[in-house]
Amino acid sequence: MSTASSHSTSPDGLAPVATSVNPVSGFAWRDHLIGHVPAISLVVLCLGFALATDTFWSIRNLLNVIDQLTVLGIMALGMTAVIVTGGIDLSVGSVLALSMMVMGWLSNVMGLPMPLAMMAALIVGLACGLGSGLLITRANLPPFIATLATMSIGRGLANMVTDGTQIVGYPDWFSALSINRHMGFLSVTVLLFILLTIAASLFMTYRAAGRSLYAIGGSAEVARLAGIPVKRVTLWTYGVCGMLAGLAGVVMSTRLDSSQPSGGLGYELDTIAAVVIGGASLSGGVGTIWGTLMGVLTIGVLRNGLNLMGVSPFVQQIVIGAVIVLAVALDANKRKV
Amino acid sequence: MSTASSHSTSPDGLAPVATSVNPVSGFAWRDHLIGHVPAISLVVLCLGFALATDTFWSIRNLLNVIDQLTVLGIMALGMTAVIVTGGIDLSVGSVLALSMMVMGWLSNVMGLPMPLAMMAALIVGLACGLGSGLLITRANLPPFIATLATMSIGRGLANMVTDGTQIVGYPDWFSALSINRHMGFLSVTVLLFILLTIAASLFMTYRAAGRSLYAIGGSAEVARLAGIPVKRVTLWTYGVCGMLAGLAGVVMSTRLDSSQPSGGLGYELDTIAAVVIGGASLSGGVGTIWGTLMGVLTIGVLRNGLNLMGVSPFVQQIVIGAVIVLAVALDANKRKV
Amino acid sequence: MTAQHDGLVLRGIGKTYGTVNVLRGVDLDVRPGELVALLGENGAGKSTLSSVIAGLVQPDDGARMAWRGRTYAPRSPADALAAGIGLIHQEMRLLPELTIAENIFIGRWPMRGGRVDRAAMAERAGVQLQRLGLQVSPLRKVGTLSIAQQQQVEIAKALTLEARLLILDEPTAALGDEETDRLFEQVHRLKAEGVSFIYVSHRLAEIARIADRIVVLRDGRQVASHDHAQVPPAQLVRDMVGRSVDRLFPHIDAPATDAPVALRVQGLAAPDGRFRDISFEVRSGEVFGLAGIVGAGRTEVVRAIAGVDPLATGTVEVDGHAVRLRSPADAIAAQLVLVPDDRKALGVVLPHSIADNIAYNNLDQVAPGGWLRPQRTLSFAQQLIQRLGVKGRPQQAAGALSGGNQQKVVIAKWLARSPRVIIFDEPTRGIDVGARAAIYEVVAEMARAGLAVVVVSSDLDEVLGLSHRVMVMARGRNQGVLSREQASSARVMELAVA
Amino acid sequence: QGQGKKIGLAVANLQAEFFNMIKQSIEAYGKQKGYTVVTVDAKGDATTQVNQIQDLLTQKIDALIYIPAGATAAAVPVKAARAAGIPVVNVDRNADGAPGDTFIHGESLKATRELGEWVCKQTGGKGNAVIIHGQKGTTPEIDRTKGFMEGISKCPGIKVTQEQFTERWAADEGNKIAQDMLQRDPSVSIIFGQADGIALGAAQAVKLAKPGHKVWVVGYDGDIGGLKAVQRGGLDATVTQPTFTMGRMAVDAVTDLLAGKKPPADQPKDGVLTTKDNVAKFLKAHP
Ligand SMILES: Nc1ncnc2c1ncn2[C@@H]1O[C@H](COP(=O)(O)OP(=O)(O)OP(=O)(O)O)[C@@H](O)[C@H]1O
Ligand SMILES: Nc1ncnc2c1ncn2[C@@H]1O[C@H](COP(=O)(O)OP(=O)(O)OP(=O)(O)O)[C@@H](O)[C@H]1O
Ligand SMILES: [Mg+2]
Ligand SMILES: [Mg+2]
Repeated sequence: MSTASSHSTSPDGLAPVATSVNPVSGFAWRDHLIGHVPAISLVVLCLGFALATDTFWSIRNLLNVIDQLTVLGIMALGMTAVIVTGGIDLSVGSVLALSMMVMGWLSNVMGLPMPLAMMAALIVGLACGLGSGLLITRANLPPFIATLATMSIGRGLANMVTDGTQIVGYPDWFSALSINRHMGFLSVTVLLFILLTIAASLFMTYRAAGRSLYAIGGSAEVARLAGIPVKRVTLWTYGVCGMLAGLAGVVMSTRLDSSQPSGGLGYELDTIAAVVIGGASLSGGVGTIWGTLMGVLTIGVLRNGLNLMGVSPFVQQIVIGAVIVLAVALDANKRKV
Repeated sequence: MSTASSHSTSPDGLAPVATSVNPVSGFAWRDHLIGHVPAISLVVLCLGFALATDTFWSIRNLLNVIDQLTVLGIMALGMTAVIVTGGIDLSVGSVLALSMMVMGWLSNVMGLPMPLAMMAALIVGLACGLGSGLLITRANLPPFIATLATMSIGRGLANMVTDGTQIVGYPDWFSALSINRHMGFLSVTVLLFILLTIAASLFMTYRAAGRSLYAIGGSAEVARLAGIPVKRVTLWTYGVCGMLAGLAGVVMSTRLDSSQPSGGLGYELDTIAAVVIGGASLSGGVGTIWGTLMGVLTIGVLRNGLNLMGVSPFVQQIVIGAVIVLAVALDANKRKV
Repeated sequence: MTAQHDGLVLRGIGKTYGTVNVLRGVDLDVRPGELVALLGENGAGKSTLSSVIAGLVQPDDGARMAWRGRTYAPRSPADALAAGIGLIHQEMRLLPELTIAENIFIGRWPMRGGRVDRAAMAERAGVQLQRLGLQVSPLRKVGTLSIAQQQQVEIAKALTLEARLLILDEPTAALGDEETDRLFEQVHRLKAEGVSFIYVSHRLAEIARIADRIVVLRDGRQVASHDHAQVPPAQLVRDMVGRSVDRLFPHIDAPATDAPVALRVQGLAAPDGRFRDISFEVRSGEVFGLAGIVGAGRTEVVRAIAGVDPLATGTVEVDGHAVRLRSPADAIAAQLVLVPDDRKALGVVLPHSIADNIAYNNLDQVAPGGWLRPQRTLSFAQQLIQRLGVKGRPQQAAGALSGGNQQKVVIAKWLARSPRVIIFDEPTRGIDVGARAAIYEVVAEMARAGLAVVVVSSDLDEVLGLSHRVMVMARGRNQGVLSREQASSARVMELAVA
Repeated sequence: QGQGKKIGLAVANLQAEFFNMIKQSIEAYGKQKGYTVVTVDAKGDATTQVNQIQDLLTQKIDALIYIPAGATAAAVPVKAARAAGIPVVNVDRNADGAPGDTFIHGESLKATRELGEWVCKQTGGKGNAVIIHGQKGTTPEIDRTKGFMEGISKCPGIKVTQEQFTERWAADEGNKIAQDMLQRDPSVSIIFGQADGIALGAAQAVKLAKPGHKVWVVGYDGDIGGLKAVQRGGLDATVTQPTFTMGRMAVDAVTDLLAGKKPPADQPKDGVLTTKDNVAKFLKAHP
């Protein structure tokens, strides 16, 4: 998908061989493989499902998978940036819900034109993110707590917009954004997700601001010493993460053709899991968009494959837990294997 | 309650004035107050509710509050230890559910005597905790991910025990454990919670093993070089945290007089919030049982008081988020105030 | 303020933390192209002054600064950098997960067409590393480098800042002579271009070679200023510590020829091949030195001996008993301890108190029967820090100490274990002359008490001055063991670069 | 008649439209009748609910309307209220050991049977059906499955080919599961989502899959979103639960109990099969 950054855990996107810890390995191919654990886990998973079911391996289903993960994927892009700075954002699920409720309320209750309401959803998301960011950079709250509070407040507000009821009745073109597959495969939402992924990858790899996220995550103090405006960059990272959650809310609304105040409940953990499966470290300074894409695909493929196999949700919970362990353990221990 | 440790953020439980980074302040009383931010927040909250309602400030209601927070409180003890080592345990809610389901299944389906089934619940909790601990110490998974996996797997198993249905029909003495208030105020479960809190406080403050938790949280590598068996201590910390979650499951069963596979959903965030409100730091090395007790009481009083005031559920979410922000921000910025 | 020159002018710089005056009315002038050496005991305020100049720390009211003829009041490091003032911090500040190149250009990435120009970045970093004699790829992750190599990266970073004033806070603390020479070449080159320097070091020999002027701080006050570098070291020492230190290296009697072997190391090899065939013996009462140039593998060897890193092959015996090394705890149980080189990462928990830090190593002593006695912990710590002359109280957070005082705390916590074998890795990194003498005295005391002492140091004088015998290492191999009589600097260097 | 008396309302989970509508009805009608209604939301957690009911009792409420949280109803809250001498009106679920003074609930067995029969008739008695269940093991999930199966059992030509459970009765779950079911077997022609949210999500998946034949999508609950969808043809049918009536019945039961009258122990309210034909009136005034 993105040719810009092509290596998982190496934050600089350069050849993993060059950054090898072990100077005398001799097995270049092994080192090369090792740099791609998340991608390899994903391939193994796909192979498994392709063998276990006869419906998994078809263009149509793979399109379904991509379609299903647009919401998670869009949120994971922002979450990657946040996690690379050494933070975490627990509020994305609530912000998603609040944004889509505000959008629905503005368009269906206040009568605002839909495109303006969609903009408003993004602005709400941005505001929530900036709120968390201010708590973190100005009030010195740990990100976990600041975003936990935003999560609670955001959910409360999302419910208050319509006193807890859903909003239905969007124009047809709105729901068509995620349903009409142009050129046989590209819905607008999927296209949006692909473009955002490429942009995010380029940003994180090649823009100075993107690189400074890695510096901040590696050590905020070092970054400050190097003249990077740590607080400002951090603030906007949460802002963008919130805005992407707002966008994910809009996408979810088009997919469901409705706005639900309970939407996105528990998505924060899925999103974080996807980013970490992709090789990012919660202590900051490590992680790539490419890796996150692998992580998002892993979770998407897993859910899709298990559904195709008709596995009960209880067993699905167990399998998903196990796959998270395996994928991350392989990545964490790759140098020792 | 506990006279053993009486200061919040100071990791050594000694006088906070003495461990102040700022060596000579001159305002001894101010420094003294500063060491007790969590306790002060709690007192302010109580005063507020006592003025706002005429039902809050009664023995009966305060007993209710304590009664209501036994489950959260017991889990928070283990979580404090985990957080002090620099870890996190997202699985406590699921482990609680799995333990109580196994207990119910063993006693009501397999016909095991209740006391044995209760023991089994503790063992299940211990096993889950050790499982997470092994993933962290042997497979080198970050605690967030290891316990996220345990959380998912535990919930799946809890549901599978009875295919998602609850278990009812415990002996009368069992539910009496939390309902009968001996000497007019002490139910067995509340007594248990008080004793455990005192024991945990003594352990964390005065036992060599307890102190080593602080060393590990401060820097695992420094601790290892100091000859502390870091992996073993970490493993057992998660084990104990899991066992306490199992015990919390038993307590929840006595309170509900039933076992619910969906029990404890989302409790992990409440528990972590309580510990952090109590002054612990998620980066490890800081936190006390006394502080955690204050945090647990804060959350308990808040929920209780808002219910007594008849605040609408959606607004409650907002208020709770705001109070978390305030309490932690005061603590984080106390030196600057 | 009337500036007679175009450089840096400081007047009345004060800094208080709470009620502690760390700096009191310091005046300092640094002219263009001039190198001013800043000397002083541990905790004298050198790093704090550097931080004030670099915008990291805000001075108290009343401080006035001017730079290049204009009033200068940096609010953040970014301001200082923008004004052309760069600092390399005493405690190394690099990002282990990023490459050397990226660490060097952090915050000032070379751009081309809106993208970070990685090729240019690697190339420029490579050139700078070459100049400093560091033969590693600029694409390597910094986390895989040794302390000394990291320090060189830090220097490379400073040299590419294109600053007009560079503050180097103990740049050579982890470096050997070779690397120091390379650094000085670069300093001379930049000075010729008019760059000014403030240079902080505890190595007086270096100062004599490179300084144009010397300023000495004591307790945050400027106590002496010399307009040239040719000041007798004894004079400088007197300025710094307020008394004379007559003898740096104490006399330590050679162990009796029949003294028992306390530490025997045979055929050690590392799993990754960084060292192999390491064998030596240290007698009870003997001080055994390990010399070599940076990257020779000395740190790895002693880490392995102390059970910190795994071994591929080889045995370690203490008092004739083989030690099974699975963790540092095993070595400690065999009364073999290592005082590590990286105090920040391995030595102390910075936010915790000194007393706590000392207790972590000595839980069996401060917590008899597993029950901690707070009073005992405090008095235990008090005794130790008095013995080593740490400037601080037991309840103080280790992070609030100056670098040198932290190092003393690290040594103190290991001293208390009353070991049979003690290994010091760079024991005086960043330690002032007075304290250095005190630490050497501690080493001597331990040897006299019959301990086997191993000293690893990049300071050749230190190894030669203390040791009865010196083993020289190069590229992970033993190049030969020299007795005190054989061990001249020339001979050691000859083996070290062989 | 309320004369400022206080009703405590313990709701299972306000994130579910069904409970939320009952809550709104009780609050509105209660106010109209002169009661103060204090609402608490357990967010689906039984322990939280026990705590909240304790707090309601501390507040000296005069009556409790109890919508149990958790997989099935817990007995403890009823016992606690009894001990405090307060009448209890159970809504939606009743605990085995400790029933409320009266029990008002939607009758899902009969209504889902009708729904099944309707599907049977409309489809000509043929087709591959799939069921997207609610949260596994919960009372409504079990009843709705049973009723629907009974309904379609009269048409042997209809086979249930796939079943899957959601965790939260949520629309996004229904959407993904339906998408995967259609992928597995494009010949699916009947989808029963056990809540309107689930069914709506599934209907979107059908739009996306464009299977080329008519797919009948039916739901349950009759919440506003579901009814609107039935009107516009997004859903083919649903069962409207008389949530507003149930809310009013609960308040009336409270009035009776406070007046010393004893309402019937069991007050089932049948859900009404809702199709395009009769949806308009439900949308105008929700039952
Ligand atoms: N944040 C702080 N709070 C309180 N005291 C501090 C703080 N930072 C430094 N100090 C104190 O300031 C004094 C000067 O410290 P500084 O680091 O400047 O010394 P130094 O001259 O660089 O010593 P060294 O040679 O050991 O590096 C020390 O006594 C130290 O304890
Ligand atoms: N496996 C490891 N884990 C962590 N740190 C390591 C590891 N291996 C080596 N190091 C670090 O790398 C450094 C080894 O340095 P180097 O290879 O330069 O050997 P040296 O001869 O001891 O160097 P110096 O002369 O600086 O002491 C040490 O600082 C050590 O802490
Ligand atoms: Mg210093
Ligand atoms: Mg070394």
